[in-house]
Amino acid sequence: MATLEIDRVRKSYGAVDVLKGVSISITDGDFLVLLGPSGCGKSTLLNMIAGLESITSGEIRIADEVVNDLPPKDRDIAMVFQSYALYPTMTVRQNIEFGMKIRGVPPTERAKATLAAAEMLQMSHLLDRRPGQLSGGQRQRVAMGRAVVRQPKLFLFDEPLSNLDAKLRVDMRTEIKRLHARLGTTTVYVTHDQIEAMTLATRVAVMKDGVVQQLADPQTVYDRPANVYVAKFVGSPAMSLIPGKLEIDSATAVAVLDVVNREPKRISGIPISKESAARFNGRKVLVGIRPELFSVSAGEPGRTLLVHIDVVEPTGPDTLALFQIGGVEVTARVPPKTVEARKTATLSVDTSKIVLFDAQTEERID
Amino acid sequence: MATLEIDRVRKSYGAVDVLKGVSISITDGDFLVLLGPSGCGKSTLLNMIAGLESITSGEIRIADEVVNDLPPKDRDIAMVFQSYALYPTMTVRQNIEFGMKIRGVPPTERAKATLAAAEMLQMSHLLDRRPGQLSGGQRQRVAMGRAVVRQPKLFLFDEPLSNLDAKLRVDMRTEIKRLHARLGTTTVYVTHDQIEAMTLATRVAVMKDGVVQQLADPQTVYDRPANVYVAKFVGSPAMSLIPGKLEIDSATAVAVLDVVNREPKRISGIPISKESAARFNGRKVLVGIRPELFSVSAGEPGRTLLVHIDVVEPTGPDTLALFQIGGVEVTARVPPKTVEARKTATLSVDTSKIVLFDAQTEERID
Amino acid sequence: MATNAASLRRQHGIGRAFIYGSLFFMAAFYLMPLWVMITTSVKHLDEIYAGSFVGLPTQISFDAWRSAWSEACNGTACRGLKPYFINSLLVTVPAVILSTGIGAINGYVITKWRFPGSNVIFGLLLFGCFLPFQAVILPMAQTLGILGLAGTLPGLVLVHTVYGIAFTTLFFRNYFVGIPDELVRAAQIDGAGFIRIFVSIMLPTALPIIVVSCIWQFTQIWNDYLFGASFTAGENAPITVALNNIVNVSMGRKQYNVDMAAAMIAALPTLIVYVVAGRYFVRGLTAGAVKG
Amino acid sequence: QTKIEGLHVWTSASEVGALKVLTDKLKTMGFEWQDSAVGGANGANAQQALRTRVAAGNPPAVMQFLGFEGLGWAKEGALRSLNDLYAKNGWKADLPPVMLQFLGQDDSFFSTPINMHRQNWVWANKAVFDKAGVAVPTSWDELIASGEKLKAIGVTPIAMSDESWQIEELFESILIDVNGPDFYKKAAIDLDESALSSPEMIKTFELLGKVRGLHDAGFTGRDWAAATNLVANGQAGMQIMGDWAKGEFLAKGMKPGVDFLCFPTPTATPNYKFVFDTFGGFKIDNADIAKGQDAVAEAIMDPEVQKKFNLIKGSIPARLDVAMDDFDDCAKRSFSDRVEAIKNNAIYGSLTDGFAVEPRFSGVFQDVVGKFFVTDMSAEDAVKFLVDGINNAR
Amino acid sequence: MSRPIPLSDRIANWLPRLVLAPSLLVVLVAVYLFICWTGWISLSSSMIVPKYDFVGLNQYVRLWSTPRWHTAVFNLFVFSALFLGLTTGLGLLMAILLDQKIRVEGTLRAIFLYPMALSFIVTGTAWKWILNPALGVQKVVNDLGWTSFVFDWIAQPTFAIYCVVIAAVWQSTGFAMAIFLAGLRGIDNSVIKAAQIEGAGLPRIYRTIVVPVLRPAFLSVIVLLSYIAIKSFDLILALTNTGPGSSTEMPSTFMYSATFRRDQMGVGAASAMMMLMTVAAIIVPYLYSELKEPRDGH
Ligand SMILES: Nc1ncnc2c1ncn2[C@@H]1O[C@H](COP(=O)(O)OP(=O)(O)OP(=O)(O)O)[C@@H](O)[C@H]1O
Ligand SMILES: Nc1ncnc2c1ncn2[C@@H]1O[C@H](COP(=O)(O)OP(=O)(O)OP(=O)(O)O)[C@@H](O)[C@H]1O
Ligand SMILES: [Mg+2]
Ligand SMILES: [Mg+2]
Repeated sequence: MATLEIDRVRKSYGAVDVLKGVSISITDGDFLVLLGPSGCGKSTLLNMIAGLESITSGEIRIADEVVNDLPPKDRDIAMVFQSYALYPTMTVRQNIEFGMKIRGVPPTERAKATLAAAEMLQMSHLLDRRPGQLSGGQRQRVAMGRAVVRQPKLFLFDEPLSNLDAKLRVDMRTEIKRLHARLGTTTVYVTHDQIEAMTLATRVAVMKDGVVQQLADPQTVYDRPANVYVAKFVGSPAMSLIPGKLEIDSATAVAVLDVVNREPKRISGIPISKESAARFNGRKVLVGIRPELFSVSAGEPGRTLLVHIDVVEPTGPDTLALFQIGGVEVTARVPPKTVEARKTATLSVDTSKIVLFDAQTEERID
Repeated sequence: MATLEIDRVRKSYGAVDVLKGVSISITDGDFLVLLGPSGCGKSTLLNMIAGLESITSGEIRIADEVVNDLPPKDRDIAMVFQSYALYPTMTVRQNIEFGMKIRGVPPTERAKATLAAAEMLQMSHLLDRRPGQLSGGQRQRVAMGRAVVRQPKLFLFDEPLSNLDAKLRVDMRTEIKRLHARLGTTTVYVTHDQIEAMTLATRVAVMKDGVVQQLADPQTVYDRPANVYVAKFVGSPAMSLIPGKLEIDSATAVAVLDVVNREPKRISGIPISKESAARFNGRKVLVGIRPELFSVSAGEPGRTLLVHIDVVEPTGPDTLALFQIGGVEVTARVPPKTVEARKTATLSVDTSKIVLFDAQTEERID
Repeated sequence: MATNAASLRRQHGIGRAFIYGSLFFMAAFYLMPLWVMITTSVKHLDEIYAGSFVGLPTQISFDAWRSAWSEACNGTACRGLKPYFINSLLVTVPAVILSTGIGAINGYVITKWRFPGSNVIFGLLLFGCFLPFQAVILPMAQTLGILGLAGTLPGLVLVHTVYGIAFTTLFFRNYFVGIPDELVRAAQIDGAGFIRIFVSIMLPTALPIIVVSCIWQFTQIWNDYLFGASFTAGENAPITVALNNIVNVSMGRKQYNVDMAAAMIAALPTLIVYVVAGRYFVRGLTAGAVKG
Repeated sequence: QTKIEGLHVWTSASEVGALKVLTDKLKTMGFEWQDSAVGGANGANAQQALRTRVAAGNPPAVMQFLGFEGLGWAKEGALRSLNDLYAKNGWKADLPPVMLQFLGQDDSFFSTPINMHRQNWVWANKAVFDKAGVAVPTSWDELIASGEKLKAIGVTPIAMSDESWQIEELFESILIDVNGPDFYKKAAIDLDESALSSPEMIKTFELLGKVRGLHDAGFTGRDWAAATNLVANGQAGMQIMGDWAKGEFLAKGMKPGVDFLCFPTPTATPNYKFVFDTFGGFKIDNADIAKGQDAVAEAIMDPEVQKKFNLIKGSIPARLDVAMDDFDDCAKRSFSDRVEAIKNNAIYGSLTDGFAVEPRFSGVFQDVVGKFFVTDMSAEDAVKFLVDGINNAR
Repeated sequence: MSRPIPLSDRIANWLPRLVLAPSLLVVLVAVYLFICWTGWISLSSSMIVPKYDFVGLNQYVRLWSTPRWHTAVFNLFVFSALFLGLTTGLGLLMAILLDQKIRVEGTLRAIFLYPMALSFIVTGTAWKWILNPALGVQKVVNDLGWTSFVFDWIAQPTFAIYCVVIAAVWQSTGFAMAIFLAGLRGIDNSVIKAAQIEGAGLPRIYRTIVVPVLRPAFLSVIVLLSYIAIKSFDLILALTNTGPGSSTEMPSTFMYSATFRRDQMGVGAASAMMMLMTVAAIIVPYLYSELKEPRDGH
């Protein structure tokens, strides 16, 4: 268990700058989820924490100790590789036991831990197979098993559940949560799964092109994204960002949406601080509305929109309704069969959760 | 473009029976999504369709032609491998162009198609890299690019988006949908992503342990799962299955839930056919309720439950509330901050969407 | 449609037939000299000298084999090849093990623990492959003399090991290059050190190349004449020196039948190594290791 | 018993049998012979082994030398002097004087000879000769001319090989037979440039060129013994080879004069070309071994040993005073011819086998002769190459 | 809060270097020091035993004035080019064919390998007979009725070297095959599957996918075959004994006979140096191009 400080870390492969000064610091027991688009440098950062990639510049500290030059085996880290990296000549059992063997765990204990892990990963019947004889998801679980049997200072998980079915993924997520609750081991976890990020993380770092965009607890990242990028990236379907203008009307902010059904539309009741209100009054903003803020009903005038639905996408539990406001596509999540495509619908918006962004800097307006 | 018939196909690896008589038949232009738990045989089936694995018994027909002995190269199939299987010595461009080169596509056309695919996959800047210099998600996109530049008789996708971030995945999903709309190519697609399955599929096959559980259109699979297994497997969070007893009260069915807050609870308005009503009257059933069928409000008496919330899990757009009914854990999806853990809450249920299962056979009761 | 499948099956069959055909054709070509050797070894010497070099023997006799095994003369010692087997084994086995082991770990370092200059070192080692051994015999002899190993089997083991390293390192380096680095990384994370990774991860995946290295080194050392003749003498001589003395007569008649038998007998251990080691040419040792 | 290690090139049955005579004798003198045989590559393998062992400071006690081999080591001061033994036993007088230059220098001896082979023999199948009506030729022209008669009855006139050394055996016989022993000495021993480039030399090559038509197509890479067998079997008429070829006939039970003929290569000026083996001892700091080395020398010079040895090996004793009664006719003739040649100053070392000039020069002869015979090189070119080569090696 | 690196870690950091050190040291002595020694001898007047005087480039002049050396150099190039090309090609072909899940793979592999096991001093004789026009192939074909068939390369000074090539290819292909086979067995099958899906036939797959992946194996094979080509010694001696008329002389046989048969150690050393320089001139750039390339992830 340990704190982890990543201090202005850079990484280049030749001319390609992959990490451009990343600083993240988490405390003992934190569960950090790294979010970011494909290729933004998440795995690279993980590898550097593990000591598997050299650090071009900057410092990484684990438990207040600079580890830049510490070999991986002395960092006491357990890691799930994105590419699994299973030992191909060993059976699943041997793969899982290898780390314990090296750390001198006695055989009986090893066997017990392995069985427990296999149980948890629902693969007790596969223990004597070789990786080559497993399915993709089974391989991923072996990779997972190799990490969870250990009790390291730091867990690093690189998309450990990406190839599992939804049901198993929920189980595993719960198990990871339980593991973290039990051991309290500081963890860094890369995932693209919204729910994993939200349910597991105590801290979320959103990265883009090797730069951290926001580091905060998950709810904050979701509710108060630091900038347009984070707003768009976190949440699926993504937050819709409608261009508009900010107007201050007594105490509450009013955003004037550019065009709805050929005329500008005012929505009111957007939370915003006094200072910002003063500063941004009359300026162009982006109005961020998450799909679930819509509901199919008429509300107060400042919260109601009359829209023409373009497309309807059923997703099972809900339906996504797509329509245009001010030239941008807006997504609303509504219960199934409550709206129809190519028809007009009345939607109300929970404006208290709307987020505003400066149209120029794309930063959030508090 | 072609029909695909899989006829009582079996596959064994030595003593391990992986597919136990799978029959699936889809028509020209269908988009079949294979769903199933990790290790159930999806990739194996795909490999057999592609001709990469021998068929232990049974027949596979593409465009009405038995292909059991047709070598892969003559099947005119494009495939995305779960493990990517990129050509390590070729650049991304060469990887993508390879298939076209073999089919004798002229260079200019090749270059155009490659650029278009790279554009679509958002990786135009990576075309001259080798696979070893790419991130996991970038590799997966190369694998995808290799398939989409071709215009085969059959597309096979094995979890092609599993390693992409949510945003990219949405984009890719749209692109695949567009591609399918444009080319109308028969497609078999393995995914664990609920939304992918629902939005892309024209047919869904749910598999378990090498046996097809249900083959139907996606909404049917979601709304009317063939059995408990499918009900549990499709949908995330999963459908809750509460043990109860069926009673017929005038025309509508009434289920008596075992115990809610220490006393049995009757809920009414469950759709069920006359015959079933007669047959199952008074018999033990499982009452299937999806999390989104709950809402936080009191409704008619036969649709309202008073429950004690155990755990609350915020997922961003919604919150999951977990509570116990009749000894099973039930999940409800409710708007954030509408319920609190360790407090009592009043929930109403949309009983018109409840599904009943025979407690013995676990089959759906129509 | 069935006809189509049948024709394809036929096509497939033709492909297989072609593969088997070419393999058997090549095998026949490769066996030709062996055929000559075997027939010669069971011929009577007079028949050979009467002009029947190639062709079937009129009468089969295994005298030549017996002679080669236990009677043929190496100088005044007429005990056949038998006594020299043990010398060769005493040299070959340790030298093969040593050089293969060293080569394996060298290849491992050069591919998985690269440091500035490691490729230069590899280049330096490699250039040693091209050394004409005849040119280094004298300084090597002096060196062995200084080390006190002149004329001894350990000395010969040393020489073979030294000059084998270049090759074994080459083999292993070029095999390990293809093994994903991720495996080493995973093992490092598991806490395995330099040696442990080598033993537990790299060696098991290196089976085919261990086989290649052993085949090569065994063949080279077992069949070596130059070093054997130079650095041993008399009773210490390896089998090739004895074979040479049986075969290479200056002013006497060559006993072709005995020569052929002797050559085949001398080759037996190497052949056994080929057959036994060949089984470890296994497929898919790295299957399932990494994704992507 | 002190072990005396001997390094030698003898590996064939007859050679080893002969060597046993020597080792048995040594045993009776209290020394055990420790055998180190290194055959092949015309002695180069043994030379190489010897050099490495000297370099490693581990030389054998005694070493077999041919031709100039011993002289080089003697010049390096590596060999033990046998002067005392020579003086005590008066061996100098027992040996043909031409031998002495190979046994030591300036009356300082380091080795003792055990045998002598004659190089310039013709071996012929008597039945074939009779059938073709060929008599023993008296000149090379006659010998070559007899080829046509032999061809006429369907046999190969001359059994030979395309190996350079076998061709050179032929060449050196022509060289001395046609031009006389004095010319041979000037050209092949003194390497006199004017002799080497003389018309006689060209003529020698031309004559050699005429032999080209007299062999068969299978001569490629043929072993000399296989060639001998062609003669013995009657597939070929004759072979020009040293007296080691004799064993092949005898082994078949053929009798000299009856079944096969042995006669010197045809010449107007009878001559004798020799090859012989000697043993010398390296300086080793060990009195026992020194005694053993002396014992080897004494055993070699024992007339009885020489007789028994050469009966097996097919050569004749190095000593002049050994009774030849038990030897076959060819050997007897060799012995008497030698006496004659010594008298006439017509005895010289064989060029091919390293007794004429140092190896770096004899090698040039071999290169040129070997190449000349298998290509269409002109005699003039051959002589030019020869002179250039010799000069380059000087 | 940086801490001093403990000794054990420093040793661990140096371990890779330490492991390579003995090999490097040994090679520096047994290869490079000995090359220097040979270089020195090539500048001396050494004949029977090494002499440490200095005669300039005399021995090199003498070497290059020797026609046989010219033959040897020419042969080396002809031989190496053909031998490398044929052996690599055939070895690869065999490996690929054997990799097609062949039933009798073990037996065939042993058949292709066995020539390496047999000492060439003897197999050379067998080849000599097979190639001899009066005994071997030509005779068999002639006897079968095709009387005009001629195959007498071994008797022809200009063609004899090709016979050496044939025998050398026969002897070494098995090993090239073994290396390629090991390489093939290390390849992940899924890549081949992917190519099959894309419609590539086997030849194409091997040409464009597999062979490029086998690049390191090629390095092994080429280095090894070059070594065999340069060393080819027993082969020549047993098969042609450099004949007919020195036409199959090779640098190795030249060097050996100069040093040990003709007492021209200086010339022998000079020829050894020339060989090394030639090898360096050809191989070093190749090695450089093979090794400089940054390796991909895998
Ligand atoms: N070579 C083999 N030997 C034995 N069993 C094997 C072999 N290959 C695969 N299997 C088994 O076959 C089953 C089906 O594998 P398959 O790859 O088709 O699963 P999948 O449905 O694709 O799973 P995933 O979602 O995890 O990729 C698995 O249980 C796997 O363990
Ligand atoms: N050897 C290399 N040379 C050049 N660029 C590289 C190399 N390895 C990785 N990269 C680049 O570095 C960037 C970061 O890679 P990394 O694997 O960390 O991405 P990631 O965030 O894990 O992405 P993903 O979600 O797709 O796995 C990528 O854009 C990748 O292309
Ligand atoms: Mg990654
Ligand atoms: Mg799969």
